[in-house]
Amino acid sequence: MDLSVNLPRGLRLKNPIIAASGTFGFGPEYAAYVDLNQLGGISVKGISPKPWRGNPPPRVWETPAGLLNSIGLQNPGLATFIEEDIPFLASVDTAVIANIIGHTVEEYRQVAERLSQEERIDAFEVNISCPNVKEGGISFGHDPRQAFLVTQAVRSVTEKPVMVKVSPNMAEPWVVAQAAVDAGADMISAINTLVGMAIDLKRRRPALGGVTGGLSGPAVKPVALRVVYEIASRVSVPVIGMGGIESAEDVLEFFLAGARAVMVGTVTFQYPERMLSIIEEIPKVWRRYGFQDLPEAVGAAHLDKEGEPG
Amino acid sequence: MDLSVNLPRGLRLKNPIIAASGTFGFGPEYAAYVDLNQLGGISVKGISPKPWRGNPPPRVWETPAGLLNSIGLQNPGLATFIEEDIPFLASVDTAVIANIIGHTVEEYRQVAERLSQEERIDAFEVNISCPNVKEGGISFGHDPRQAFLVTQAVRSVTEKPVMVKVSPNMAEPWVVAQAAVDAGADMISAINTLVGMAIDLKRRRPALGGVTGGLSGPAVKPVALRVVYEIASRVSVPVIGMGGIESAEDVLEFFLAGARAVMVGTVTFQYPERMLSIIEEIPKVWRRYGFQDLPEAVGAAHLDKEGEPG
Amino acid sequence: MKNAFKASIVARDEVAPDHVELILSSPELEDAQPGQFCHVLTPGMLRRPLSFSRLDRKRGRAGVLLQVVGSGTAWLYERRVGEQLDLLGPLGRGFEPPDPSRPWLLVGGGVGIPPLYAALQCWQAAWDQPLGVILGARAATAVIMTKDFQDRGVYPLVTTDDGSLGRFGTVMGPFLEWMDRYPESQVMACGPTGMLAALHGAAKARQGSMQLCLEQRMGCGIGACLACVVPAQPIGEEGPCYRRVCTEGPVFQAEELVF
Amino acid sequence: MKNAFKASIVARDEVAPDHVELILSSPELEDAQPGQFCHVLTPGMLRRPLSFSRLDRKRGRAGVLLQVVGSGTAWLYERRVGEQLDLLGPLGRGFEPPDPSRPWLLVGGGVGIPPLYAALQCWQAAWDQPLGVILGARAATAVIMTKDFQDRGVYPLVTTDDGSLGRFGTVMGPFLEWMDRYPESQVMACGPTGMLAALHGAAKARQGSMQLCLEQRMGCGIGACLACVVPAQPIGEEGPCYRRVCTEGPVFQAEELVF
Ligand SMILES: Cc1cc2nc3c(=O)[nH]c(=O)nc-3n(C[C@H](O)[C@H](O)[C@H](O)COP(=O)(O)OP(=O)(O)OC[C@H]3O[C@@H](n4cnc5c(N)ncnc54)[C@H](O)[C@@H]3O)c2cc1C
Ligand SMILES: Cc1cc2nc3c(=O)[nH]c(=O)nc-3n(C[C@H](O)[C@H](O)[C@H](O)COP(=O)(O)OP(=O)(O)OC[C@H]3O[C@@H](n4cnc5c(N)ncnc54)[C@H](O)[C@@H]3O)c2cc1C
Ligand SMILES: Cc1cc2nc3c(=O)[nH]c(=O)nc-3n(C[C@H](O)[C@H](O)[C@H](O)COP(=O)(O)O)c2cc1C
Ligand SMILES: Cc1cc2nc3c(=O)[nH]c(=O)nc-3n(C[C@H](O)[C@H](O)[C@H](O)COP(=O)(O)O)c2cc1C
Ligand code: FES
Ligand code: FES
Repeated sequence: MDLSVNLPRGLRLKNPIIAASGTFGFGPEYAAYVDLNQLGGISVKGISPKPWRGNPPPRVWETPAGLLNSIGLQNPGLATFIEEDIPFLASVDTAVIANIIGHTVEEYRQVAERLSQEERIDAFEVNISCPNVKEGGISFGHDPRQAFLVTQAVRSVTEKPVMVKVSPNMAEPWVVAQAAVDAGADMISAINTLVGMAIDLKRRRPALGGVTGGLSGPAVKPVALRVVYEIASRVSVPVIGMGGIESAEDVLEFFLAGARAVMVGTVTFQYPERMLSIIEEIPKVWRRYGFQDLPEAVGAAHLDKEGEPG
Repeated sequence: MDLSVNLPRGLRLKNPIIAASGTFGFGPEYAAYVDLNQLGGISVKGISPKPWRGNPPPRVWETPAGLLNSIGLQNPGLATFIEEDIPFLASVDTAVIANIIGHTVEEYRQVAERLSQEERIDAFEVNISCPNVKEGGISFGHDPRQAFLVTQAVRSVTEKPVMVKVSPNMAEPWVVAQAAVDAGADMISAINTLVGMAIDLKRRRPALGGVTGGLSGPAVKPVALRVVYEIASRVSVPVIGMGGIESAEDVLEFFLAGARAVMVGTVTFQYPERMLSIIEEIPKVWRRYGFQDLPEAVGAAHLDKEGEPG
Repeated sequence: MKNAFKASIVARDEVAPDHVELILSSPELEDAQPGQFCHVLTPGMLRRPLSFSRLDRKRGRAGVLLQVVGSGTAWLYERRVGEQLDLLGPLGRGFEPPDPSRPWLLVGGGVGIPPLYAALQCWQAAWDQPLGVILGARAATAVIMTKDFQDRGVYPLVTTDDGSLGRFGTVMGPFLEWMDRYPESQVMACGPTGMLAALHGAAKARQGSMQLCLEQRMGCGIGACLACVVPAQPIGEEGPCYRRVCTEGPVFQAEELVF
Repeated sequence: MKNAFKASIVARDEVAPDHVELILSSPELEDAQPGQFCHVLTPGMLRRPLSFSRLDRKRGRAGVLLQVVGSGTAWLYERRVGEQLDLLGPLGRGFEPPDPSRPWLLVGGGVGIPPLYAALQCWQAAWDQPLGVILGARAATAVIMTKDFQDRGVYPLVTTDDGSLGRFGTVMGPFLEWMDRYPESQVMACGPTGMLAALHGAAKARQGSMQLCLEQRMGCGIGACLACVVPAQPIGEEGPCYRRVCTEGPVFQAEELVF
């Protein structure tokens, strides 16, 4: 089965499995555990113009079938990324997606403009949906007008494919997705984490240093599928789905909901090699449910499609 | 330890454990499994003026540590409730909370007005947050203005305590909570279910007859705790917390986040008797974490409170 | 309380590939009726409903015969003699006893067969009217309980979708033949929705009574959550009304249902 | 790949109430260093980091000694000889070898003791400078590995918070006494944050070097997620910078850290 995925502006993935931003560092960290050349792509940790310090620890907490994190987008900044990480990434044969963040529209533009000159960057993922920081995160992501402006700023400085990453923490995420598309986004990725919190009973305090955090992992899969389903049925551009994917069956669920590729995050912490076994399983699982190729499954569960084949 | 809870307008619970609406029928169903007299209260299935038919099946679907449901507020209507269920409830010594729903503000008012005459009804829970129906649910719950009007209508016809149940499916649930309080709500209950969906791979269709459904169970606990924490730190009235509670430790987490009582739903399907064992465990668990009585724990994890006692 | 209890597994039999029958023992099972079910705790978020496959009420024993289709049934398949299961039950409305003055036909498909066997076991004694059993399955490997029927002197007519055992095709052929011969038959049927819908359609045009034992995804299993509904009579303005499989069923009279 | 592997449990010892030491065997453990850790798969959403308690590098063996504090350690406690654990490792920056020309002090609290024992085991041979070991615990029942130290001819000074064994109070008393006597000591310490903060504070005013082995909640365990950070030098405008325990630690020089 041909696992490659063709996306807008010539973005071609070997297969539909992309390492999700923030869970896979800048690439080298997992290289001892996963043959990076076998991945469909890597979305690197969010990059801002200057280094960000991030939130106070503790930064992770287990919840039932889920993970809360409050990393707060710590990153070494654009210059260090170019100097230290792009050379490494240049040695890897997979699509590299630069996840970009900023405090202001101008900061997003800066990062995109500079990285647009880097051959090694294949696409941008504009993160306007991180619940762990006020600026550069949810404030852009919950306001269609802001989402439009950020996307427009990035679009204006690059010819590379641009995806905008949407937050599930609002009533109608598709409105923000549509605003991004209106401003020139080539794709939508969804979802970022759900806002949540835990209490450390022993300390009588919020468990995370950042008080609230972002919930990811299998627990959020139903929320993610619904957001992907709704966006896919409303916007005209490809959707990259994520949220709690653990298996090739989960990938198929996202495809049936309308995704054309997926990202895999939290499960990598438990099983670093899981993305590779998912890639291996896809043909078998697709055939088990009667699909002959990847595109056939895209959106197949939408109610305007023909169903109940068996 | 004194487990009783005193809430506004003389509402007194034997203990802080209330059966959550929609998971406990109208009372008699679980009477063979649980001594209802031992519960803090029962919030009955949502009641509308006329019978509601509900959504097409399948209506439930398992997800990781969660449950999706799309019951669609099926209920036999006000008259049948009064005729068939209130007589049974009259034989039970626990607080009875009437969960009310309607297509219009006027319908909410009707149910509240009529049930206000029933001695057996101790309080109202105004459900403006069910994700499974358009009217009578989320359309009121996502708009502070509508939430205000519904609450005001109910308030105008009853002297009984009124709580308003808030949806987590928006960026700022506390705005709706505040609108309800402004309109006279005595308490806020939170959360209702998160909107989610699953795909039935075999049928290539949304798993639920209602396409999307409401996610409950342990998976949503982090989201619920955060909503309770935020509302408790912003509104002046008591908060009744719920979402994924399975144990007395979970109850304590909700208390530390600011709840004064809790509701328990999904876990009852697995363990009908669980609410009783939670009630039994509370004193032990409270003491284990250094709390001498129920009120001491309320809001103790808020950052303006003194922490790290140990 | 009375209806929530632990039952010991006293026997375990792998009756076909991926099918196992467990015999459970506990005093609460003395009340079980054919067509009723129990709601079994498994590691998932919901219990699993399983019909009784055979009853030994005097000794407080009942069987459940299950096919592995997902996580819960896979877990149950691994249970061994001596372990306990956590049950709610007996639950639901079972079959109405058959009228001894009229012919009786049992039609079962796949794991719908077990409750029919329980019915036979319960009401066969001194039956002197015509009695037929038609069992359908996907393939020979999924045909279950034929020997149990035979041991009671009843020889089921078997059909398989792929013709690998018995007659090729569905149960509908033999069903219509039987009904032509014994039009006043009382029918009890349990199996996949497609089969029940076909029987229901065929029954409309005929005399005789038909009881259908249904499946639906369940939450509570005891009538509280309204998850397990199926479309039923009366049909109102908005369409059929919804009735609960767990308490108003799982056995319904065909004329109560809408397919 | 090389750093993700399964290791067999070849020995299991309940060393104190709720404490167990498991000896693991796998060729990948030949590289393990004192102060390094492995990230162990358990049924939860995250792996559990555990320091090596002893090393037998030639045979590819290493111990982990854990206290049951929650779901993951409870699960690990139940593992038996012959079972396998799924590990990432050896991970992190271990202790710098001690300078053989200066006194050496090991200070351990609770389950911070195991990596110090591994350090002793590794570098004790032919040590001729003063060598001290101070072990603290809540109570007598949580004092671990004293016999292991004694078997190597090193007699730990034990303190307990409740005075139920050894000296009453924390490790700080004996620590300050030792440092007064051997001011140039190189210190290696591991234990609860409160203890490390106190040592760190006391160390500032003194000569000598101090290595601290830290704990922090981890995600990946390999440097990718930035979960496991602790406040460190340099202190900028916004406060200390954050460094990763899993890769830049768990062992830090005291002067790198900010408490
Ligand atoms: C009244 C009744 C009696 C039944 N009797 C039998 C029997 O005797 N033998 C037998 O093998 N099966 C029987 N079933 C079907 C059986 O309940 C399901 O096969 C089983 O629940 C599947 O669980 P799982 O975890 O293996 O599958 P999964 O697909 O992993 O289950 C996921 C969820 O879907 C539910 N589910 C999946 N399939 C069904 C189904 N067909 N009906 C209802 N819920 C389902 C599960 O209970 C669970 O909540 C009966 C169902 C009902 C409603
Ligand atoms: C580098 C390092 C080395 C360690 N070495 C040892 C050792 O040798 N022996 C030992 O008994 N313990 C050690 N710990 C602590 C040990 O990791 C925790 O006790 C363990 O993770 C608790 O898991 P749990 O599931 O039982 O607890 P839970 O509280 O149920 O765990 C929930 C989550 O919190 C994390 N967590 C809880 N406590 C800690 C902690 N103190 N440090 C880091 N994460 C924590 C868990 O890993 C898990 O992700 C070490 C920790 C680190 C960071
Ligand atoms: C520890 C952690 C850090 C994350 N950091 C980022 C980030 O920097 N940028 C971003 O767009 N998403 C970030 N995310 C969100 C993930 O990319 C992904 O959207 C989310 O985790 C859901 O997928 P999952 O359930 O497979 O993890 C982070 C998630 C985790 C768990
Ligand atoms: C099957 C089901 C039906 C529900 N019906 C209602 C309802 O009628 N009215 C309502 O306010 N909430 C309803 N809820 C939401 C619960 O009352 C509760 O808010 C939610 O399930 C979270 O709590 P839990 O995780 O303990 O179940 C329903 C939940 C479930 C699972
Ligand atoms: S399963 Fe709850 S009403 Fe039938
Ligand atoms: S645990 Fe992920 S960076 Fe340290």
